[in-house]
Parts: sequence; C-alpha cells; structure tokens
Amino acid sequence: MSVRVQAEPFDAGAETAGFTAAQHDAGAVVTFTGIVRDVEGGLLRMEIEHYPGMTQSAIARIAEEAVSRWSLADVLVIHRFGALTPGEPIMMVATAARHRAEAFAAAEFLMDYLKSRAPFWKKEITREGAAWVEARDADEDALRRW
Amino acid sequence: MSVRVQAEPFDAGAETAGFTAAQHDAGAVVTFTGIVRDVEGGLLRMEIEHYPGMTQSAIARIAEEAVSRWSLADVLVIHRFGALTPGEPIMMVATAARHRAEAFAAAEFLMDYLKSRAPFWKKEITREGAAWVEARDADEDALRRW
Amino acid sequence: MTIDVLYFAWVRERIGLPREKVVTQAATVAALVDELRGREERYAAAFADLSALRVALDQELSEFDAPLDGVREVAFFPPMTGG
Amino acid sequence: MTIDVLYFAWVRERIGLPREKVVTQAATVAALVDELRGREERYAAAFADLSALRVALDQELSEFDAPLDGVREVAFFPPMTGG
Repeated sequence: MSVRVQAEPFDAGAETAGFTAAQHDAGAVVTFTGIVRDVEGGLLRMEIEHYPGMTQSAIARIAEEAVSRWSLADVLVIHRFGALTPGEPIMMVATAARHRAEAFAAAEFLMDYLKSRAPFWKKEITREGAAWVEARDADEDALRRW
Repeated sequence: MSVRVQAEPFDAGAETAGFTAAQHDAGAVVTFTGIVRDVEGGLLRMEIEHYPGMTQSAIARIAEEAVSRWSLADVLVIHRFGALTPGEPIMMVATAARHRAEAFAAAEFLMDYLKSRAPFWKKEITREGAAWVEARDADEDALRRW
Repeated sequence: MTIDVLYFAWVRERIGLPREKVVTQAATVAALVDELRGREERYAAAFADLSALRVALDQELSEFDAPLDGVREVAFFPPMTGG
Repeated sequence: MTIDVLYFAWVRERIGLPREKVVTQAATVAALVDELRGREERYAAAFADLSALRVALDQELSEFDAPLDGVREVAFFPPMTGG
C-alpha cells in the first residue's frame, strides 16, 4: 500500500506501469486518474490547499478501510496540492485484486471517500476571479452506498 | 474510440499515458488491465483463441453501446490473442468522461460485456495438461445489471 | 446451399478442424446441427449438449432456432471467456 | 488551556490567518466557536453558518458538540473537495 501527497506532477502512465508490473498474484488492475478540467470563463489555474498534518493519515485510513473490505493485492493513492493547470492530473488511485469486481469496487470506494473525507480544497482561478469549488451533494450521497 | 485486437504485447502504462494525454475535456479517466494469473499446478502459458472475422466488430459494437449509454469523451479497448505467460497483460479498457461515475460505470460495462460477448476463448496449459477455461455463471449474471 | 461452418475452442478440437464447407438444405441452425450430428461420432460428441454451445450467424450471435436462409457463415463455439 | 486553531480554504481567507494559538476554557467545539464569534466581525462572518463547516480535532474529523478536553489542535474548514 502506498500513499503519496505531493506538489510535484506525476505521470499517470508511468505510475500505472510500475503498479501493474509489481503485481504477481493479481488478475485485475483498475486505475482512476482525475484531471483538471477547463471551466467556463477559462481556467488559468486550480489551487489545491490541504491540511498537511492530517492528509497523509486520512488517506492511509481510507486505503486501509478498502483493504479490509475487499481482498486487495495492492493499493496506490497519489494526490497533488498546490497550483495546477488544465489538463494536468490532480490525483490517481490504483487497485489490484484477483478479480475485477473487487478492484473496481475498491477504486470507486477510494474515490468516493477521497472526495469527501480527505482534507483538500480546490480553488478555481479564471480571468473573472477566484472561487472555491463547492462540495456537491452527490459526492456526500455517494458515501451512503458503502 | 479505438479498438485493437492483436497478438503483440502492449504496455498498459504507455497506453494509459497516451489515452490520458489525449483528453481535453474529460475530468476522469478509468482503466482496467487484465493480467494472466498463475494457477495451481503452475501455468506454463495461456492460449487465447478468437474469431478473427467477428472479434473487432463485436468489440466495436460493445464500445458503441457504452458511448450511447454514458456521456464518454473517449473509449479504448485492447485485447490480445495467441500465447501469453503469467504476469502479461491480456487486455485493457480505458474510458474518459467529465465525471468519475460515468467513467467507472462505462469501464465496468465494457468489461462485463467483453467477458461474455466478445469471441475469445482461453486455454490454460500447465505441466499437468491443457484445459479450456469455463465461463463462470457470475460473468453471465453480471450482464443483468445493465 | 453451401455454408461456411466454423468451429472454435473445444468444439474445433472435438471435430478436428477449424472450418469446412457444408452443403445443406437445413432450414434452421438446429436442423443443421442434426445433420452434422448424424455424420460421425466426433460431431455427435461436439454437439451433444447444445446448452453448452453458442452460435453466430454471419458473425453475429444468434439462436439455435434461427433460420439459415441467406446465411453464408455459421460458427459454433462454447460460451466466450474473454476479458 | 492553549489550543492551536487552524483555518483552511475560505475560512482561512475570511479570518485572515492560517493558524493561531487560542487560550480558552471552552468545554466543547461549539463553545469555542461562540468565543471566537464574539471576538471580531471577521470571525462572526467565518462561523456564521456551522452547517457549511467541518471540524477536525487533533487531525481527526469530529463534531461541533465534541468535548475539547485534552485536545491540542482544532481545525475549521468547509466540506472537503479532493479527488
């Protein structure tokens, strides 16, 4: 299990390659990559603030919960903070399991919890100004299915 | 939308990198990679037979169905045939969408249909002999949720 | 009429060939299967249990009661195991 | 007791600083919030609607009615928007 919180960009392809190559008993690898999308008005940059003392442990706890719920061979979570531009990967999760259903379920669970329970806040800076991204009710609702 | 049926190995990391870099309006990329697992008795190789005249069009139809059901920015399917050894990727799917729920649902849909509706047959060759992999009821059942 | 008949996986192995041309007047897939079963033991063995088989007509999944009228290629195989 | 109080995102912006030390006898998070609200308008603005806020005690998500006994670090922030 690996959790990385970093300002530096990461290469989703290289991470996928490394994660996949490290599996010896897994038949299924699922990855999710979140990318900064442009917004109306033209996104100059996205700034991601986080709570340094809490972030790593909060994500690790979510990952441990996933490992305890599903039979996972491995889990990877990478989440960036700082300034990002449209098209850049914000974060990724990868899960490895014997069968696909477990790998998919665990990846969706990780995403749902990272969205609403990991201490990150996004701010969008356009030509027209800056605005904090508001949490969506749908994201909070998504937690109820687990 | 890209569908490739090939004997040659592919690099799941490089494919993920290329697919992700090509997205301009997608906030979410999901990939699934299936890997040859070792089996009891020790797998010497897996042989994948397919129906050349039908495979490409059957997969393309499944991918088009996914595009019509979810709002997808892009879909990639790669499936190998021929002889593979444990640890090698058999196949992958990648989906890109604005939001994660669509990308996840479409990737799971593609996997469920590829498992049971694309004309591939797997044979496992161990020291003890060769055996065709039998279809699992669970895979047929998985189609009912869509 | 002459139809290309294809076999895959263990159906191919039991019958001992991947494809053949078959001259038939069978109206449906099921009627064609009956003709093939009557040929030789290896065909009877391959087609012993239709519930374990799938059929494609001109490269589209179909059913055993489907008509053969106008069909050029019939393929028999076990349930698929891709992915 | 002296507690480290941290603010993130728009809570930090409204109050105008990322962290401060607060000397308090508040028994609960809610009592601490009431004290802070009484300080200055910028605190009152930041804490106007608690339903729009979340709180963590010693880096674990908690509730506004939780006791502060033994707590060293309190963080206030809006609902998280990671992923």
